[in-house]
Amino acid sequence: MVLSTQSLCKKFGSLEVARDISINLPAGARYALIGPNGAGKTTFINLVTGQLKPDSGRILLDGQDITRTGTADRVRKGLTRTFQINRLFPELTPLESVTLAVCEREGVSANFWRGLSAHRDAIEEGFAILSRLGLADVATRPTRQLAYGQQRLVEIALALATKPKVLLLDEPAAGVPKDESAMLFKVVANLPEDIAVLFIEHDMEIVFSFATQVIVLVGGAVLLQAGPDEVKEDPRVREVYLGSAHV
Amino acid sequence: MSETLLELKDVRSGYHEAVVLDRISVSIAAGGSLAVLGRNGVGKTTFLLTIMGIVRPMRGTITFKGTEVSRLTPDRRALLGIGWVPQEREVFKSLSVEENLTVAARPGRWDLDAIYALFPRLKERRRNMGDQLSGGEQQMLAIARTLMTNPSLLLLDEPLEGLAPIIVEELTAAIRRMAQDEGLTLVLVEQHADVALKLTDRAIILERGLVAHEAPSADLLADRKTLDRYVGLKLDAPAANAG
Amino acid sequence: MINNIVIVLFDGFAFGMLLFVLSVGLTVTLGLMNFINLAHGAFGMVGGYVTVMLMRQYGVPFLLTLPLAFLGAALVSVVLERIFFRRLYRSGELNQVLFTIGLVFVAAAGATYFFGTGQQPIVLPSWLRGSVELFGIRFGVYRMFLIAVSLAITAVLFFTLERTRFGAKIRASVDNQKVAQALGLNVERIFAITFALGSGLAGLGGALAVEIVGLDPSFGFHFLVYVLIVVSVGGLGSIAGSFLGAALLGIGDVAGKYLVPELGSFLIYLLLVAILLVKPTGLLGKR
Amino acid sequence: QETVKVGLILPYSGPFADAAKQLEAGVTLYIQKHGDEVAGKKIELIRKDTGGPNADVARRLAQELVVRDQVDILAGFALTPEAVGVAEIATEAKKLTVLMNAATSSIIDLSPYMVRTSVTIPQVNYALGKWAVEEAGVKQAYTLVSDYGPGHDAESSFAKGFTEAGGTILGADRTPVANPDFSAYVQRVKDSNPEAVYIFVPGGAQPAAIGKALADRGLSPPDTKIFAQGELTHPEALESMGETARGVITTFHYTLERDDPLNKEFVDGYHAANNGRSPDLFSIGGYDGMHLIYEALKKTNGDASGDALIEAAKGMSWDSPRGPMSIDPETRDVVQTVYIREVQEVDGKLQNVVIHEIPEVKDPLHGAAK
Amino acid sequence: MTHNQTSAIVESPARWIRSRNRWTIFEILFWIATLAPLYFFPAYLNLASQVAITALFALSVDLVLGYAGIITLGHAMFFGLGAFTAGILSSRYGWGEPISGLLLGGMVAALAGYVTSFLIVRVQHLALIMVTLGLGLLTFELANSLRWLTGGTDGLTGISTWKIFGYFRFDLWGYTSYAYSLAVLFLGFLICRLVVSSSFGLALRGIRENVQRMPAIGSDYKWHLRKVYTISAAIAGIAGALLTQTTNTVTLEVLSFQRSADVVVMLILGGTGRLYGAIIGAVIFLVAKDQLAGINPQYWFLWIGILLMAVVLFMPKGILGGLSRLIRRED
Ligand SMILES: Nc1ncnc2c1ncn2[C@@H]1O[C@H](COP(=O)(O)OP(=O)(O)OP(=O)(O)O)[C@@H](O)[C@H]1O
Ligand SMILES: Nc1ncnc2c1ncn2[C@@H]1O[C@H](COP(=O)(O)OP(=O)(O)OP(=O)(O)O)[C@@H](O)[C@H]1O
Ligand SMILES: [Mg+2]
Ligand SMILES: [Mg+2]
Repeated sequence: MVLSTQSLCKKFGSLEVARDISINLPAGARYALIGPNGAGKTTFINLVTGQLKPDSGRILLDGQDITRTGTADRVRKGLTRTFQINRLFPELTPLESVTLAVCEREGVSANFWRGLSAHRDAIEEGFAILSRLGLADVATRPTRQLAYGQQRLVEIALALATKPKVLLLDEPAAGVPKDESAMLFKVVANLPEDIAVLFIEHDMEIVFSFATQVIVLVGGAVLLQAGPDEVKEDPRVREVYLGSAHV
Repeated sequence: MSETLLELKDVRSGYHEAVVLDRISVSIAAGGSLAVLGRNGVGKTTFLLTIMGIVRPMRGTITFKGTEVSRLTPDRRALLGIGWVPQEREVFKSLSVEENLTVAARPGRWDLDAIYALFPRLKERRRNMGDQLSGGEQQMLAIARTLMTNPSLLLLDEPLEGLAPIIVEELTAAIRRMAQDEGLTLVLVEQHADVALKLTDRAIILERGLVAHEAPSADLLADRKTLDRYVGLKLDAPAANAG
Repeated sequence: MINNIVIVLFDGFAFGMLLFVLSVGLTVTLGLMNFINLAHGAFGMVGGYVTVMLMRQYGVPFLLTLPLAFLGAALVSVVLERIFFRRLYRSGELNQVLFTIGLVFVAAAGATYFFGTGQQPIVLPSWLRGSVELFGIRFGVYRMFLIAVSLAITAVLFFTLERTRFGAKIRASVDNQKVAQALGLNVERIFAITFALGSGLAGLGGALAVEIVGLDPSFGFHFLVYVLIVVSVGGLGSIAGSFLGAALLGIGDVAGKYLVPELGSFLIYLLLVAILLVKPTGLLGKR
Repeated sequence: QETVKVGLILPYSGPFADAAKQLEAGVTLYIQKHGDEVAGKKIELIRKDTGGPNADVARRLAQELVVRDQVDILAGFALTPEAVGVAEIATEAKKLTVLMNAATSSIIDLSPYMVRTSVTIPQVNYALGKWAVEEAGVKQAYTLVSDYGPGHDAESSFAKGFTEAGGTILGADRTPVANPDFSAYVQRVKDSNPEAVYIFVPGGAQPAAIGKALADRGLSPPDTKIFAQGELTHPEALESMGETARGVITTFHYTLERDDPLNKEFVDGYHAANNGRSPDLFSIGGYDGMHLIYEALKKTNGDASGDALIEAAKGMSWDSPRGPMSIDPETRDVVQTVYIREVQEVDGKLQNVVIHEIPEVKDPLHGAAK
Repeated sequence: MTHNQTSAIVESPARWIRSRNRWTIFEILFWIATLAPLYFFPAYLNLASQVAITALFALSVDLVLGYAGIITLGHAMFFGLGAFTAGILSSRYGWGEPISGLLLGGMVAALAGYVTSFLIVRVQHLALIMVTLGLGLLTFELANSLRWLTGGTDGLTGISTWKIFGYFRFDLWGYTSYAYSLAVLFLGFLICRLVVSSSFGLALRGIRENVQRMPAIGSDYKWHLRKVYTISAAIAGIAGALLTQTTNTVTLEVLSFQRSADVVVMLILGGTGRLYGAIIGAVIFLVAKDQLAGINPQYWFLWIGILLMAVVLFMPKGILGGLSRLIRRED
C-alpha cells in the first residue's frame, strides 16, 4: 500500500467528522471518495495531508508513519493534494506559480545567488505541465485575472508539479466545463502507473467512468468501499447520496 | 408571458481596458428564465456581474422593472429586487451560518424556517462560522443567503457545483417550483447544459464576447450539434479505466 | 501589605482603563473595519483640544465637554471619510498606513498653528480631583471616574456591536464588501457610521486622557504605540478583548514596576511580545 | 554690508518642538531688542530642524551650514545629542558653537570652540542636595528620576550633594522616559516613608502627572518634602497641579518671578512678542546665548572667526535677566547663581518664590575632575 | 497579451523569464545619475550620503516587506545594532577601519536577525507587526539601560573612522562619505536584485501571495522567511554601520521606533516590491524634507503629510508604481 490510514478519528467540538477511518490506497489506484455534503471528505484529506491533526489513529505512507510529519514534508515525500476552494498565488502568473512548485520539489528554491532563469529545466517543466492542461495561452497573465475554470486548472497544475506518489484531488472538476474536465481527467489518467489517485467528486458520470473503486463516506465513517457498479446499485448509497437521478 | 422585467441593450462591459462582453442585447420577461451557456472564460460570470452592478457597463443600458439601473450601485439594485449567488460562494467568514442568513434578509416568502426546511444541513450547522463549513454547505449557504433577500430576479452562477446529487435534485426541484409557481425570474449560468436547459425556458450562448446563439431552451436541448459547437458538451468517456 | 496589593491592583486597573479609553476607538476602526488607522491619535487630539478649548474659553463644565469631544472628532472623521477614507478601504493596508501617517503630520501642523507647541493643562472640577480614603487606602477620584466610564463604554459597545444586527452588518461588509453590497447592504453608510463611531470614541478617549497624559501637538504620535499594543493584545475586533487586554496590560505594567522597577520600561513590550507569541490572535481575537 | 551668519540647530519638529520654539523666541527677542547689527555687521539667522535627539542629523546640518551656507557661528542645541553630533564639525571648521541648552556637563569638552549659556544638571542639583541637608535639615530622601542621561546625572549629582552633607538616600528608582503612569513608583516611595523625595522628569506633561500622583498618595509638603529641578513647577504644570503643588521646592538657574528690573523687562517683552506665553529655561538660554555672541563680536570688532570669538567669550561676564553670570575661562562653561525656590501663594496665585540664592556656582563635575 | 509574446513563451519560457530580469536602459541611466551630486551639487553631498544610507536601509526593508510580505515596524533594531557595533568598535576598542567595521556591523545584525527570525515566523498579520515593533522597542530600551556601553541618550562619543583603504580621508564636504555610501548602496542593491530575481525570490513572492498554499507545494516556507529576514538584517546592519562611519556619531535614535516607521513610510512612498521604490522613496522623502525644512523648519511636516496623502490618492502603488504606469500607457 502506498497510503494507508488506521482508525483516524477527529472531532470538531461534539461533531464527529472522522470516525475510525481506515483506508488503503495501492500504487496505481484510481479511487473516488464520495458522500453527502459535510460527510467529512475534505476533512479526511486535511487529516491525511497534515492540515489538521487527528485526535487518534495513524497515517502511513509507503509503510512509514507520517502522522506527526509536517505538511511540507509530506508533500516532499510525495503526498500532494488540491483544494476544493482555490488557494492560488493571485499576483503570480501560472508559469511562475508552477515553476515555484517545481523549484521547491527540486530543492533549489532556497538558492538566492543564481537568477531564476538559470533553472531552465524547472521553467520548461512548469510550462509543459501548463500546456498539458491547456493553460499555455494564459501562462503569463496574473492568476487573479483568469476565469474561474482556468484557475481550477492551475490548482491541479500546482499539484502535478510536485511529482506526487499519492495525489488527493478535492473536487478537481468543480467549476470546470465538461470538455475541459474530461481533458483534466485524461491528464490524471495518463499519470505514471505507480501514482495512486484519490479524488472527491460529486459528478457521478465522472466517478463511474473513471474510478476503479469507490469509497462512500457518510457522517464521518466509511459506509462502503466497492466497485462503481456495486456502489451505484447500493440502496443505502442511493438513499443518502445519489437520490433518484441515477437509477 | 407578461411584461419585460430585465432588459440589456447593446451592453459592453469588461475590466479596465479589456472588453469581455460586447453588443449584448437580451431581455427577460417577468417570470421567465434564461440559461447562459458558453465555454470557460467567455464571460458568463461577467454577464451576471454587469447586471448586478459590480462590473460597470462601458456602454449600453440596463433596465430593470422599467427603471434604468445602469448607473446604480449594487445595493440599490439589490433593493430593487435583484439577487445574485456568486460562483465562488464567498460566504461571510466571520459570521455564523445564521448571521449569514439574516444579515441582509428582507421580508418575504423566504425566512429562516423556509430555508432550514430546504437545507436541513444548514440548520444543523447554524452556529458554525462561515469558514467552518464544508464546500457543499457553503454553496447551500450562498444560495440560501440570497434567497433570504427575497429577490424577484435571481442570478445564479453555477449553483449546483459541489453539491451531492441528492441535493442537486432537491434544489433543482425547488428552483423549478419557484420559477413556475411563484413567478420568480431566473438567470442561470451552469456548466451542466442539460440541467440548465431543463430548468429554463430560453437560453443564450456566449462566444467571443457576443451572443452567438439564442433559442428556446427546449429547442437547444434537442440541437446537440449547436451545443457541441459552442459549449463542447460532448463528454467522450475519459480513458480512465485504461490507466 | 494587603493594602499595598489592593492599591497596586487598583492603580494598575485604572491605568489599564486609561489605555482602554485611548484605544477603544481603534478597536472599532482597525479591529472591526480592518482599517489601519494610524491617525487614531489625531482624532484623540481633536477631542482633547475640543475639551480644553471649551473649558478654557467658554467655561463649559468638564462633563459636558465629553460628549462634545466625541461629536467633534466624529464630525471631523465623517468629513474626512466622505472625501478620503472611503477610497482607501479597498486599497490595501500599506496605502492606509501611508495616508493616515500623512494625516497625522497634517494634524500636528494644524494643532501647532492654532494652539501653539505648548502643553494645554486643564483644571478639573473639584469633585474629580484628589483622592478619597476608604478602608485606610487612598483611591484617586479621577481614576475611579475613568474606571466607571470605561465600564460604561464597554457595556454599550458590547451590546450594540456584538449583540445586534448592526455588528453583523459591519463584519459582513468588512469580510466581503462586494457581496455585502450585492445583498443590498449600504456598505458606504455602514462604514461611515462605524468610522464616525470609532473616531468619536477616539475623541472621547483623548478628552479623558488630557488630565493624565497632557496635550500638545505631538499627541497624535505619542500614544500610537500604546494603543496598537492594546488592540493587538486584546484581539482584533473584540471590544471585550480590548477591555481585558487593557486591564491586563495596566495591571501587569503597574505591578511589574512596583515589584521590579528596573524592568519598568521593558515591561509593556515584554508583555506584548509574550502574549502575542502564545496567542497570536490576541486574547479574544478570532482573526 | 557684511553679514555674520548664525546657524541655529534645533528640534523644531517632533516631541521637542516646544523647546525649540521657546529657545528661538529667546533668540529673536534679543535681536529685536538690540537690533540685528553689531560691530558693523548684520546678523543673519539660518534655522535648521533636527526633529529630535538625532546626532547624525545635527551633524549633517552643521556640515551643510558650514559648507553650503558658510555660517560663522553654530548655535542652538536644545538636546545633548545634537551638540554631540556637531562637536567634531565645530572643531574641524573652527566655528564658535554656543550651547544654548544641552545640559549634560561633559559635552563641552568635546570641542574647544564650544561655550555654554544654559545650565548643567549637576550645577543646580548638587547645590540642591547640599542645601537640603544643610539648610532644610532633611536627613533622608528617596530619588525618582527619568531613566535617561539627564535623569541619571540629576540623580547622581543630587545624591552627591545630599550625602556629602550627611544625608542618606533611602532608595532610588528610575521611571521610563515616556511614562504616562507613576503610581507604581510613587507607591514604592510611600512604602519606604522618606522624609523627602527628589524628582527629576523632563518638561512637558510629566511634571503635572507625577505631581498629582504624589498628592494622591498623600505624599505632599509639609509632611513629605518634595525636591526637584525647576521643570517640575513650570507654569502649565502649576496650573494643572493646582493646590497639590504648594510647598514643592525646586532648584533652577532661572526664575520667572524673580524680582529684578532686567528680568521684568525681559518677561514683559517676551509676553508681548509671544501672545502672553512666559519664557522658560530654553528662552533664557537662547537670550543669553545671543548676548554672548553680540558681546564677543563687539570685542573682536566684527571678526567672526572661531578662534577670535572663543577667546572673546572666555571669562566674559554680564548681568542677565536670570542674575549675574559668567563664562569660566578654563572650561568655557557657564557660572551662575543657583536659586532654591518654593511654590507659594502670591496674590492668590501659586508661583515659584526664591527662598535661597547660591552665587557663582560652577559645574561641580568639572570642578571635581581637576 | 499580444500574439508574438505568446509564441515567444512557447518557444522558450526560460528565455522569456530571463528577458524580464535584464538591465534596462532606465536602470543604467539611474545609476549614472547617482554620480551627479559629486560633480554638480557638492554642497549637497552630506545630504546625498544620508540619502544613500537610508536607501540601503529601505532596500533591506523592501526585501522583507515588499517581497516576503513581512510588515515590520522594528527594523531600526538591525540598523541600530550595526550602527552601535561600528561605533563601539571605534570608541571603545579604537578600531576605526571602515570596511571591517561594516562587515562586523552586518554580521552582528544578521545574528540578531537570525535569532529573532524564529519568533517572527510564528506570527502573522497584526501580531507580526506588533512583535517586530515590540522587539525593536525592547532593543531600544536595552541600549538605553546599557549606558556604559552605548552612552545612553547622550550617544557615543569619541568615534573616529580611519581612511578608507588607508587613503581616502572623510572630508568636511562629504566627497568621501558620498562615494563610499554610494558604492556600498550599489553593492547592496546588486545583492538584493540577485536575491529577488532568483528562485528564492520567487518563493518569497509566493509566501507573500498565499502563505497557506506554500506547505501544500512542499515548501518549508518558514526557513525561507528566516533566511530572508537574516539577509535583510545584515543589510540593515551595514547601513547602520555606514551611518556611524560617515558621521562619527551614534545615538539611541538609530534604534528608535521613529526610524523604523520612517523607513517604511519612505518605502511605501516609493513603491514596495520593486527595489527602486526603496531608493526613490528615500530620495524623495529626504530631499523634500530637507528643502521644506529649509523653507520653514517648523511646518515642513505639513507639506510632507500632504505629499504622503497625495501619493496615496493619485499613485496608489507608490511613486514608482505611478511612474511605471504612466510610461507603460505612453508606449
Ligand atoms: N478582474 C479581472 N481583470 C481582468 N480580466 C478578468 C477579470 N476577471 C475576469 N477576467 C477575464 O474576463 C474573461 C471572462 O471571465 P468570466 O469570469 O466572466 O468567465 P466565465 O465565463 O464565467 O468563466 P467560467 O466558466 O470559468 O466561470 C476571462 O477571460 C477572464 O480572464
Ligand atoms: N473548523 C471547523 N469547525 C467546526 N466544524 C467544521 C470545521 N470545518 C468543517 N466543519 C464541519 O465538518 C463537517 C465535515 O466537513 P468537510 O469539509 O469534511 O465535508 P465534505 O465531506 O468535504 O463536504 P462537501 O462535499 O460539501 O465538500 C461539515 O459539516 C462542516 O460543517
Ligand atoms: Mg469538501
Ligand atoms: Mg464564471
